[in-house]
Amino acid sequence: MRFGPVVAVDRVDYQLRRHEVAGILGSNGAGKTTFFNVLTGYYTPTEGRIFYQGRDITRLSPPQRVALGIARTFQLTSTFDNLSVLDNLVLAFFRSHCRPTTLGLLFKRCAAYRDHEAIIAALHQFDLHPIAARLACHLSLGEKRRMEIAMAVLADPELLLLDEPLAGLAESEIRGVLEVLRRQVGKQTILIVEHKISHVRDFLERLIVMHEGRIIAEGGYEECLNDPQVRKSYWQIDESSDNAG
Amino acid sequence: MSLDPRLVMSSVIFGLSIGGIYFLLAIGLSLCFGLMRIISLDQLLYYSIGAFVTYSVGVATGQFWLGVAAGAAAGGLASLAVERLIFRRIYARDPTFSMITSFGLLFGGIGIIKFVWGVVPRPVEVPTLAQFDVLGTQIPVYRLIIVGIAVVVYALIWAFLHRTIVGKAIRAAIENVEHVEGLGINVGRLFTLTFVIAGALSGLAGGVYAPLILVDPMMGLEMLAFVFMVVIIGGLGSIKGTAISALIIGQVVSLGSLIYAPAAQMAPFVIMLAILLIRPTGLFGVALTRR
Amino acid sequence: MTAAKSLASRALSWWWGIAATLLATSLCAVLLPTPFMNEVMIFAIYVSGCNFLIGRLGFISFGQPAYLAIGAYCTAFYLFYVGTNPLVGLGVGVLGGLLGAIIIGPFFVRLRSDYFAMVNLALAVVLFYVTQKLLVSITGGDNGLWFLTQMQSTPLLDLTAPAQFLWFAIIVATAVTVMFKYLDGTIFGACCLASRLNEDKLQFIGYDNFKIRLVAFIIANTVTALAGAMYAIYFGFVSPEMGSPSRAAEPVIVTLLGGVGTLAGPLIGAFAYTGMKDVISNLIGNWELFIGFLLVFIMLVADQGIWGTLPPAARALLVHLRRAAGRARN
Amino acid sequence: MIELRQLRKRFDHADHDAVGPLDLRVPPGELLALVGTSGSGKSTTLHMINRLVEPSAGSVLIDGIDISGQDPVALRRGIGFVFQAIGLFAHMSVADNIAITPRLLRWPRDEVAARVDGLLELVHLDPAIYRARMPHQLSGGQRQRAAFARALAARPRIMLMDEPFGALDPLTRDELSAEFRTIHEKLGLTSIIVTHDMTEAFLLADRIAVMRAGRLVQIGTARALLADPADEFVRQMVRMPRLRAARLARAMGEPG
Repeated sequence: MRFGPVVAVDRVDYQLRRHEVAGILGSNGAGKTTFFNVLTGYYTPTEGRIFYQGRDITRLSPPQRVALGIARTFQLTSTFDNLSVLDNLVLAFFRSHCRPTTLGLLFKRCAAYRDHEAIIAALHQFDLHPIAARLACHLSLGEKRRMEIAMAVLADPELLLLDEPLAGLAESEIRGVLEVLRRQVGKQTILIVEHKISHVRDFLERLIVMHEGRIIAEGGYEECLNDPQVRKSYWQIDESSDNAG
Repeated sequence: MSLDPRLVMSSVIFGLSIGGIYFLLAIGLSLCFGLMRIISLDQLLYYSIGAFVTYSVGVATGQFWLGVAAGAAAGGLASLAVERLIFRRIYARDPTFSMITSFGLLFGGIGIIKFVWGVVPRPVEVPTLAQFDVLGTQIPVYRLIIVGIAVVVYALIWAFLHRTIVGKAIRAAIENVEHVEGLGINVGRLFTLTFVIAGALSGLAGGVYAPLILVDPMMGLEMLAFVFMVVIIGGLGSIKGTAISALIIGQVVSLGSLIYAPAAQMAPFVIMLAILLIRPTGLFGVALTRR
Repeated sequence: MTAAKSLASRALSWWWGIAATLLATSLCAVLLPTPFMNEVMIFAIYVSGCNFLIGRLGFISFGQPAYLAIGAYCTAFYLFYVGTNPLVGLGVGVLGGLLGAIIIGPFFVRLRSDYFAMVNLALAVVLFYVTQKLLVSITGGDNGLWFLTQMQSTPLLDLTAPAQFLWFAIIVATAVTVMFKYLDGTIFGACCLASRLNEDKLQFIGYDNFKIRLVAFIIANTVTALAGAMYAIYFGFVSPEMGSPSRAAEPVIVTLLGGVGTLAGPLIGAFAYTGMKDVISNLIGNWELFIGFLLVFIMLVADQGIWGTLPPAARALLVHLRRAAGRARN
Repeated sequence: MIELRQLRKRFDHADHDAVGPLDLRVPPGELLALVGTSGSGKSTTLHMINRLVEPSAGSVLIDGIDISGQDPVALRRGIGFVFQAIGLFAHMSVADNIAITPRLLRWPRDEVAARVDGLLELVHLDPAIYRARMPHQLSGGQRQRAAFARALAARPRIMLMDEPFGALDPLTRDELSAEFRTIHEKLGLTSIIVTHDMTEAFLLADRIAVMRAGRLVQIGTARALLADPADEFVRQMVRMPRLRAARLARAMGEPG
C-alpha cells in the first residue's frame, strides 16, 4: 500500500506486508488517527493515492473499502447502543458474509443469524457470551472495546486497523483486550495505534514512528525506540545531553 | 420577453427589502440554534405579534414608528415569557424536540391572536408614501428604510458578538456551553438574552413589514417556509451565512415573480435543494457536534 | 426450549397482539360511528409512516402533508381525468408516492435530522402553493377536484360505501402494521436503528448509510401516500387543504401522543387525537389554540406518549399475560 | 474543605446508580486524586461538586455549607474547573479566554489585565508573547497551561480537574503535573484531580481515592495503598506503578 501526502499526514510512503502486525507510535497530533481516517475513507487525501492489494482505493467510500476487507475500530468506542451485543455482531457479520444489496436487507431476519456458528464462536472467543443479550449502552468500556474488536474481526478483514484499543482502560481491563488481540495475530494484517506501546510490544513485528505527519522511523521495536530521531522527537531526549543511560 | 430595466431596478429594491425582513427573522432562528441548539419556530409568532401590536398601537395613537417600537417590545416580552416558562425546561433535549415544542407554541399563539384580534386581515398604513427617483425608476422610500434597518441590525449584532464581552461569551457558549458554565458564567442569562433579542428582532420584522402586507393571524405560517429556506441555505448558526442567503432569497423571490409570478415560490426551494446537494449543512453551516 | 420453538412462540406472541388489536378495532367499528372510525383508521396509516421515520430512523418530518398530498392528488388525477375504479386509483396514488419519495429522497436523507425536519416543512409549504396557486388548471385550486360520483363500486368490499370502506381500511391498516413489525425484525430494521444511533460506525462495518435511509424514507412515505390515496377515495374529493402546512404537525403530534416507535402507537394516537378533535371542535372553534398547547403540554409533561406513560403496572401485566400465553402453548 | 455525604447519582433511564452512595472528605490544602476505570463515576462525582450535574440524593458541603442551597453560578465562580478536552474558546485570544469571567463580573479593566499577566506568568507562559495568541497557535501543553490560568482567573479556593493531562504526551504530562503541584501549594488550593492513571496519581496527589462502579473502594496515601490494598481491584490498580518503580529502582541502581 502507498499513501500520498495529506494535510495532517505529510508524505507518508509505506507498505505493509501480508499478515504483519505493525504498531504506530507518535505524540499527540502526529497524525496517527488522521492516517487511519484516510486509510478507511473517512477523509479523502488531498493528494496522493492509496493502493490496496494492487488496487487504487483512494476514491472509494468506507463501505466499499469494508467490502474489500478493511475493518477498523475507533479511539472513542463506537457501538450501536440500542442493539444487543448479539445484534451488533450480527450486523457486522451479515454484511461481510452475505454481501446483500440494500433491498436484500429487507428480506433477511436478524433472528436467523443470532445462532450462526461464526457468531457464537466470536462470542466465545471474545468472552462476550455472558453479556450477549445486554444492550451495548450498558457495557463497560472494556467490554465495548472487546465487542468492537469482535465486530471488526467478524467482518473477516484482510487488514484490521485498531485505533488506541487500550485508551482509557484500567490495567485489569487491558489484559482482557490484549488477550483477545493476541488471538488475532497471524490471521490478518493488523495496524495498531497505541500510546501504551509497551503493552503490545510482544506481538508487534514492526513499529512505525510518526512525528508531525511523517514517518520518522520504522523497523523492529527496540531498533525504533533507540533511533536517535525518535528519542528526540517523541521522548524529547537529546543524545548529547543524555547521560542517564 | 424583454425586461424593462426600470422594472428590474424596482424589483431589485423590492428584493432587498424583502431580504431584509427575511434576515431579521432568520437571524433570531439562527442564533437560537447556534447557542441553545433549539429550532425556534415560535419566532414567527413574535413576528405576527409584532405586526398586530404595530397595527393596534398605530390605530390608537396614529404613530406608526411608535407602533413598530411597541411591536418589537411585545415580541421581546413574549419571547421572554416563553423562554422562562417553557424553553428553559427543554434546552437539554434534542433540537427536533424544541422544534415540536415551538411549533406548538406557534400554533397556540396563532389561536391566541385569533382570539384577541379575530380572523379579519388588517391593513396598516404605510408611514411614508414618498418615492424617489433612481435612473428614472420611482423607488418607494419606505422600502429603502427597511433595507437600512436590516443593515443597521446586522452591524449592531456583529458588533455585539465581536466587541462586547457578553457577546464574546455568547460566542464562547456557541462553541461549548459546558465549558462556559464551568467557568461560573451564568449561561441561563446568556440564553435568555439571546432569545429575547431574537424575539424582539422578529417583532421588529413584523412591525416593519406590516404596511406592505395585510396583517392576519396566519402571516407567520406564510413566512415560515421562506425563513426556513434562508436559514438552511445560509447554514444554521452562521450570521454571515444568514445575511447572504437572505439577500439571495430576497432577489430570487422578487426577480422570479417578475419573470413568472407563480414560479417565484418554487425557485427558492429549488435553489435550496441545489445547495443542499453540494453542502448538506448550508453555505456557512458548521458541522456542529452534538452535545 | 429450542431456538426454532422460541422463535415460533415469539412470532406467535406478537401475532396475538395484532389479532387482539384487530378484534378491538372491529368491535369499535361496530360500536362507534362509521365516519369517525374511517378517519381514525386512515389517520393511523398516515401516522405509521411518520412513526417509522421518528422511531426507527430518528428523523422528524414536518412535511408529511406533502407526501399525503402527493398520494391524494395522484389518485384524484386518475379518478377525475382517467378512470373510475377506486382500487386502480389507490394503486396510482401509491405508485405516485413511491416515485415522489424516490425522487425527493436522495436530496433529503443526506441531511442532518434538524435540517431534514425543516426541509420537509418547506416542501410541504411549496407543494401547498403548487396545488393551490400554480397548477390551478389541473388541480382546480382551492375548489379542489370532486369525483365521488364518478367512482364505480368495487366487488367484495365496495369502496364507495363508507361502511364497507371501513373494513377495507382496517385490513390495510393491519397489513401496514404487520409490514412494519416485520421490518423491525429484519437486518434492515436493525440497520435503521443502528444508523439512527451511530451512522459512522455503520459505514465502517460496511453498510451504506445513505441507501438504508433512502429505503426507509421511501417505505415510510409510500405508506403516507397510501393514506393520502385512501383519503381521496373515502372523501371522493381532494383540495389543497389536505396538504396544508398548517396541519404539518399533526402526524408528529399523533406519533408522540401514541408513543414513538411503538407498534400500536399510531392507532392509539389516531384514536385519541381524532376523538379529542371532534369533542374540542364542537366546544370551541379555535382549534389552533388547542392543538398548539396540546403539543407543548405533551412535550413538557408526557413525551413518552399515551402508550409510554401508561402506568408501568399495566405494561407489566401485559408482559405477564403474554408470558403466561407463551407457557400455555409450550 | 470539600465534603461529600451519602452522595448518589442515577441518570435517567438507568437501572443502577452511576455514583454512590459516596462519603468523602477533602481537608483544606489537600490534593486528592480520584482514580478509577472509565465509567466508575469519577467524572460524575467531580461534576456534582460544582453542580454541573445535580445529585439524585445526598449532599455536597463546601467549607461546611451545603451547596444545594447556593446559586450554582456563584458556586462555580469559587471553583476552578479544568475540563478533559482542554476547551479554550477557539475564536478568543488567550487573554480573552482567561479574562472572560472577571470581565463578565465587571472587574476594572486594568485589574483584569494585571490578573491575566499574573496568571500567565504563574503558568510559565510569557505574557508578552502569549497574551494575543489564539488557541490554535499553541501546542497541547501550552493550551493546557492557558486552561489552568483560565480556571484560576476568578481566584477560586478549590480546583477540580477532569483528566487534565489525558490528551498530552508523557513528557509534557509529567512536566505539567509537577508544575500544577507547585501552583496548588503556592495558592493554598484544595484540589481534586480525576485520572485513570495510577502512576500519575501517585506522583501528584497527597491522597488517592480509588473508585469502582460508583463507590469508593479505598482512600489513602500512595504508601498505604501499596502496603495494604483493600482488595484485588486495588491491588491490580497499583500493580503498574509498583512495576514501574521496581524497574526504575533497578535502573537507578545501575551506574549511569
